[in-house]
Amino acid sequence: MAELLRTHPLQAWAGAFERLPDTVRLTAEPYVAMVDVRLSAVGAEASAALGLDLPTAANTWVPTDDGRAVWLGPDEWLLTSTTEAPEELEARVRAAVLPLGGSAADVSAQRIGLRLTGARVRDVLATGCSIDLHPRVFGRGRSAQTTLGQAGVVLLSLSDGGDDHVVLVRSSFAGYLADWLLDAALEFTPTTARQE
Amino acid sequence: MQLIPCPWCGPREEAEFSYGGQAHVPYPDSPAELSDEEWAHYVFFRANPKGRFAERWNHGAGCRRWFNAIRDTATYRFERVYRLDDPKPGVTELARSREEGTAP
Amino acid sequence: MSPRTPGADLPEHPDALWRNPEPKRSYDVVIVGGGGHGLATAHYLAKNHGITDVAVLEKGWLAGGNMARNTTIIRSNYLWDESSAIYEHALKLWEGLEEDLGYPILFSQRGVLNLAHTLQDVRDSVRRVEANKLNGVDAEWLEPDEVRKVCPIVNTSTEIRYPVLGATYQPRAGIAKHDYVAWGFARRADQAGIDLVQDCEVTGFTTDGDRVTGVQTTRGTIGAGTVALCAAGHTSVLTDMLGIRVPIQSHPLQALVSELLEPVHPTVVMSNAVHVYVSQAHKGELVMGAGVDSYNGYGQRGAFHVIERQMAAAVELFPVFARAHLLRTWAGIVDTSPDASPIVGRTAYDNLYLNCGWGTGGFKATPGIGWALAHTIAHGEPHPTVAPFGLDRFVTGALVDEHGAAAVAH
Amino acid sequence: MTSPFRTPEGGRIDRATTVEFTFDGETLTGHPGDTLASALLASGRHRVATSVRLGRPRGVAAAWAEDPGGLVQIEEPFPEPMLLATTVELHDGLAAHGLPGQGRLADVPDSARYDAVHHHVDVLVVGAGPAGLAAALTAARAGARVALVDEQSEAGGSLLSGTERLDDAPALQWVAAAVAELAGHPDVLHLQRTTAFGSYDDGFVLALERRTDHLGAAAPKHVSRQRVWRIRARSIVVATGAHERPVVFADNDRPGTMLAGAARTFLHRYGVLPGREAVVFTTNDSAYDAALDLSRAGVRVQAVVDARPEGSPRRGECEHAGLRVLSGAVVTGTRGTERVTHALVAPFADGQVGASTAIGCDLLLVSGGWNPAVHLFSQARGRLRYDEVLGAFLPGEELDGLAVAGSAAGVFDLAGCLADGQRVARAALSALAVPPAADDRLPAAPAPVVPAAPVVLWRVPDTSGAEGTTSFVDLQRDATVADIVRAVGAGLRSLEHVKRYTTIGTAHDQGKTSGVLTSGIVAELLGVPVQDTGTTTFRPPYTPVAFAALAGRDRGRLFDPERVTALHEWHVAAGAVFEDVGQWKRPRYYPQPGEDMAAAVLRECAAARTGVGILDGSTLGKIDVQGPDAAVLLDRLYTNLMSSLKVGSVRYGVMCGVDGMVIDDGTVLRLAEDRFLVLTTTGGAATVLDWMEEWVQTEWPDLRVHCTSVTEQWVTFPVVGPRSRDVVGSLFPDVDVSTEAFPFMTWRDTALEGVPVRLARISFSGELAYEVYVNPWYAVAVWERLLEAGRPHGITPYGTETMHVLRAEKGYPIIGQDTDGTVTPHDLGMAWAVSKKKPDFIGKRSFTRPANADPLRKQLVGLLPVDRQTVLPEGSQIVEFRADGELPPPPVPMLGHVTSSYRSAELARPFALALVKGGRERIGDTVHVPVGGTLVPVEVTGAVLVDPEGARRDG
Repeated sequence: MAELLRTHPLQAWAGAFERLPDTVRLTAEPYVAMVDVRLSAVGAEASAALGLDLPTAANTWVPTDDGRAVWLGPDEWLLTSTTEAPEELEARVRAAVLPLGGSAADVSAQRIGLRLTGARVRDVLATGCSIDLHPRVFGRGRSAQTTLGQAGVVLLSLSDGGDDHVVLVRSSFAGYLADWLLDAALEFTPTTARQE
Repeated sequence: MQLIPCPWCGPREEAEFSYGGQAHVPYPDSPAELSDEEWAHYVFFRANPKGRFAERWNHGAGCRRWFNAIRDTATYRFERVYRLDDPKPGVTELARSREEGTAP
Repeated sequence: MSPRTPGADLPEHPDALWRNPEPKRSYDVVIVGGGGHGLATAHYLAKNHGITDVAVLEKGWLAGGNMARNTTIIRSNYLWDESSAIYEHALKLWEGLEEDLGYPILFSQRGVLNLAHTLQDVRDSVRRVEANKLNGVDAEWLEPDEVRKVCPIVNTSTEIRYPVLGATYQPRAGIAKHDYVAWGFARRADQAGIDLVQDCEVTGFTTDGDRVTGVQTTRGTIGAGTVALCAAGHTSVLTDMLGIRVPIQSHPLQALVSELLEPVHPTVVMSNAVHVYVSQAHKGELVMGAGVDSYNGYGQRGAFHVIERQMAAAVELFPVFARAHLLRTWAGIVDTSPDASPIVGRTAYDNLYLNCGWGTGGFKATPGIGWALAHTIAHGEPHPTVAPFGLDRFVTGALVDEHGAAAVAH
Repeated sequence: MTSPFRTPEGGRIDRATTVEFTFDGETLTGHPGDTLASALLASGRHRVATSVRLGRPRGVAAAWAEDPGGLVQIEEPFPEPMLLATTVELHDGLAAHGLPGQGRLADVPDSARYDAVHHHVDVLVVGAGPAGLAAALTAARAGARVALVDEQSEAGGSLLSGTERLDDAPALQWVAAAVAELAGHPDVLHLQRTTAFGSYDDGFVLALERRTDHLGAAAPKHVSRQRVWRIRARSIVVATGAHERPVVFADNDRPGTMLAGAARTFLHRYGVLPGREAVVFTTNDSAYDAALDLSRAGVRVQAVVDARPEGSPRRGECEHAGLRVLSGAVVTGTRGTERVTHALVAPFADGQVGASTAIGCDLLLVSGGWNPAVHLFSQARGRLRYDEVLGAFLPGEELDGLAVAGSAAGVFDLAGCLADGQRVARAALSALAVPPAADDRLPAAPAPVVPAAPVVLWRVPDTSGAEGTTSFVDLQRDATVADIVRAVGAGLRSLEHVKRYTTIGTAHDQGKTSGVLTSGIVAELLGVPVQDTGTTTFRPPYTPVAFAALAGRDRGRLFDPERVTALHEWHVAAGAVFEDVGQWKRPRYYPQPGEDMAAAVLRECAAARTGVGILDGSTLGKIDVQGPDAAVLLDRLYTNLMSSLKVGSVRYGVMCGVDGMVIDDGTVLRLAEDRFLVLTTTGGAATVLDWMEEWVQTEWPDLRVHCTSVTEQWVTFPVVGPRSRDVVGSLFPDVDVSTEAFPFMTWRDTALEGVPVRLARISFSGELAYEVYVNPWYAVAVWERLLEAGRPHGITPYGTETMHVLRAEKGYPIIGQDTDGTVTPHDLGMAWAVSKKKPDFIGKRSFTRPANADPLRKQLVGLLPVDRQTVLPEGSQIVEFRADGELPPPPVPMLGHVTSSYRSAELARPFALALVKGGRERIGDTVHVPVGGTLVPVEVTGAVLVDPEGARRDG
């Protein structure tokens, strides 16, 4: 039989995203493998086992060879990989952290990623995000688990200009958040693209 | 809307947190040996002071960590937050941290 | 000149309300707390039992606590027998209270709708209505079109996030004017010779074995034959002075009011799922309550995001409210109990009576608890309506769990 | 329509453009820059409204939010109740009318947008008057992040109302330069038309920006009409100015009676003469500016009436300008009906009023001094101090992170306000460790004329014979001095009581002009210091805020998030009718053409019982529990034993609270020695994860276990019914689906096209069933493959309603439907799921409380209506059987209630589950259920009505 096709929770929103101006660009991030890593102590051992240094500073993320490592809590991280299959990533990471008393769970589909780029992105986020997004405070490498609108999100800053962010949101909330972002972006959307 | 200083994530808005009531009320070692009254006190009875109160908070919308706080229930002011494995700060210590301005 | 706006003003208060006496050395009965419950208890002590050597001690100004801060909803459509009994007894008293007090308390039996938005809401609502009927409490289940008949401005569109699937309706429920109620009780008590002592904060108690012998106050020590605590919100502060443990937590509860509006909302509407409860008071203002703030607090203020959520719910259910204006917000301190039911009765001290834990339900119970507590004090035996609400239920496990039963708060 | 009272030149209005509006049906004109009030005054119209209780004419008495007189209803562009004409910016097509006390809500929904924005700054400055601008400039120049908010349409504050000069040029030139300079700083947010209406903990200030109201019909639809700014400031400078205070005298409410400062505002800002002939009544020097300015503008100032015996040093100025100054005199009353025609003036000494003489005028200006606008300071719980000299309440203490500057702090001269603004800003900066800029110059203001001390006069003794019944304290409530006298006479001592007795301060303006007057008059009547009387509490909002503005964007479909599964689009396409379960949208049933719910559910049930059905069960909560102590944790949280569960197996479990009441249930899959997949109810997902985290973190940190939510990591499709084996077997040929190889309550991993799939023999229906778990990326594909594989067997998608029927027929409870927080596992007949082996688990101790041993506890049983017809309404109550079939009068003892009730295709009759007192003892009994008017006899049975021996689960 043919391979199984994947369907993205926001595929029905693609058209609406298309109509957005360059000042507020929304794009669904491609499918990536994600694993939730729990580890009480991160040291050389962990780095060696994982082949990367987990960020230990709160509210930060670091790029890895093929993804990102995001601080979620004092003993919790989100590891993403664009090259491994979800089950591969989980198996590899789990094998690496188990001996260190850690654990790892595949959460690839638990959240979806939305990329937000453009000069107005900060204004859009500020309509529903209570943390300070000023580039001096929330520049590249910063992250936050917080609330956007009424959805829990993990927010990553990808630039020092405050114009490039990734929002990770629970898949079941993706439609709500997409609607919410489109509504917030309305003010910056040219009349022709608006559906009022 | 208050700012609550999460020991891990730093100050965040009140709405990101959930309240856990009185802190330092351990689960009884052997409930079976408690009288109905003693058990009832564990299950239902909590201190409710007007003033300084050691209580539990959870940064539910953030790092999901539980932590303790000393908060004044009359002014709502957080005098101190501390991790679960930290001992309950004494009065003198709180006074000091206020002078030093290290209180949140 | 154009005629005055109907309903835009209130009946005048009498020219004489109460004396401002100096406290005596001692009283047969000392009631701590000059709110609705304390004043009602004083009134019924005098009226029903001829006990008038009574002082009501108030740390601030009479009825300045939750009595001045609540949304004045009166109803008795509670789920459990024990609850509906205590609130129905109160409701019957409300129905005759204006005459009893000789005071225009503006008790308006405009009915209360409790909306259901989910299938489980519907089950819980029907369960409550059926229980009410069997307990002799007027109650009916209304379908959405009937809801619209009772209150045309409720958004019964099936397109909203949580459509209205129906509602319970208690026609005899309604609202009253809180200051008028409190002052009516206060005036009667004062006329009966009971001393209402304001700016008199209790700072401690004098005890002798298992008896309380007096209360220490900012206006001196006052001897007492019997002491009743009616200090909603601050109960724990008092019981801590006596070393009595009560399962009470004090939380801020916020409310708000709009400007005066032409009549638009004929009844009282409450919704749990879309948290809102609202009525249009006598002058025309919309009066609404918000949710209880999650943390313990004695500050008589809550967080504004709770109000914002409340406004979202209000506009969702009542689209015409969009441009009504928030004029004033405030907060009271509700003392909540583990089973969302009151705690009334004796304590470790023989002559000390507890009356607390009413949470958000205190106002509607005012005459009922005043009557019952006066009876309990006079006879040294709990009045039947309060008997199930003793402290011991937390030990035996025989709770009267109103939130467990998903009954509507407020 | 002309504007006879418009000055030939001057003002901040755009005289080149004329806008048309209607008031009380009359068409009038004005200019951009006008408020409704200034345009009405320009047309000679003072009367705006009718008072609420007495129906007296009321007019514009002030120039902004403190006006107690000019309440209007907006009709166009959209009905809005009760606004002040003084705060409504004029625009083309505005239609309004005066109010008789109650506003009117639109009967159509408001289509305008509203939103909120979070903003973070080092320094928030409230008020763009001299002090505020000075503070903002000082902070901005130092490089701080600054927000400056001001409620007027343009910056300048009091400077907009006068003729002050700075650096020898009109002060407004400096204002323009300051605004331009601020605009040049990237980290400065400057908002006009923005009212800071509340100050809260930790530097949190809420401000309402009116973004499009002034544009009228031209307002763009996609821009929010109003915006709530949620400003978090490390430091706040309150420079909100002061409100002029009237003096109370008889008939002080006649239109044409106005605060002196307001007249100056109308003249200088709007180019409007509030009258032709004026009398000015004052207790202080500030009103002399109004008298002189109006006189210069051509108003005949008949007299300046100064309550102070020694008058003012500025008397000379007035006399030089030809104005008569009467020192030691007061206004005792007015004449006129729609508009003041005379001021009654009398000598005044030692509190005694002499004989009055009438002075003709159409404008009576009053100044009783100034009340600093301390609202935000007081809301931040700052203590107030009564100042005997000013007769006003001032900030009485320093607050952390909030400072008051300028006239809000009692500084009333221009130079002083500038300096004070800068001082306060510098203090704020140093607290934030931000050094001030090197060049921090402020303009030079002329040295102030030192004013003579004001006299504090709350009210003029009523010599009119009306005994204070026409001496209005709160115009909006028609509350008078007489009312206060009655209140105090009734025994009231507390200002809060007086407020409630008289309703003073409860109206639209929340006592902006009446509050302090009342404090003063009550203190006078009680013979106590004003400080002791104090003020009533200042509460947010400072000015009224529309409900919709606070609702913001949480409306309509954004009111509350809608959670959906990966199959949602498929369900919609299949015509599913949805049910709200928490925030989830779940298909309730899939009606086919012509089917109602009953028919659809009978069809879906029959399929699952006789063929094969399929459900989207993806909303079930899923928690990955990992670690060496995972089993220990589950043993402590579940009533039954989980540690004995074998890898590859599944066990049903019940969870209780410490009070021993059931809080959740579900199945647990043991994935490995150190790993479990815990399934919770849909509603319980978050609660159970939080529950686990709470215990692990706060009580058992020693446990080596981690809990992670994987609810959206797996979709779950139960394939249910005798034919399910064929369907699953054909789609997953590599799995031996025989009962022997794949027994009930076990799970197996497999794959489809290389995609991992987990199968579990779990049945919530009693039928042979396989739950299919897969990554949601492939949800649609796998679902469609299952439908394809099931087509030969007539596979039928079913919804929650059918799921409920199937489980109810088997007596499986739904937590939250068949339980209500007062039900134990034993009550549910699940003693078998309560471990006897474990020394303890959460809730165990509560099981031995006296109430738990009560034989009359409610227990879960089945009910069968004897008539085999009636579907008992869920929630129905149950009573003892009545031989006469009649319900006795209340109170009627209740035995319990119906928790679930359905039509059963399998039983060919309706049935129900119920919680009944001593229910298990009553099995076989007949009881009554009141339905509508009648008593329906029902037989009490065991909870399991279909396949009690469980023969079907293996097919």
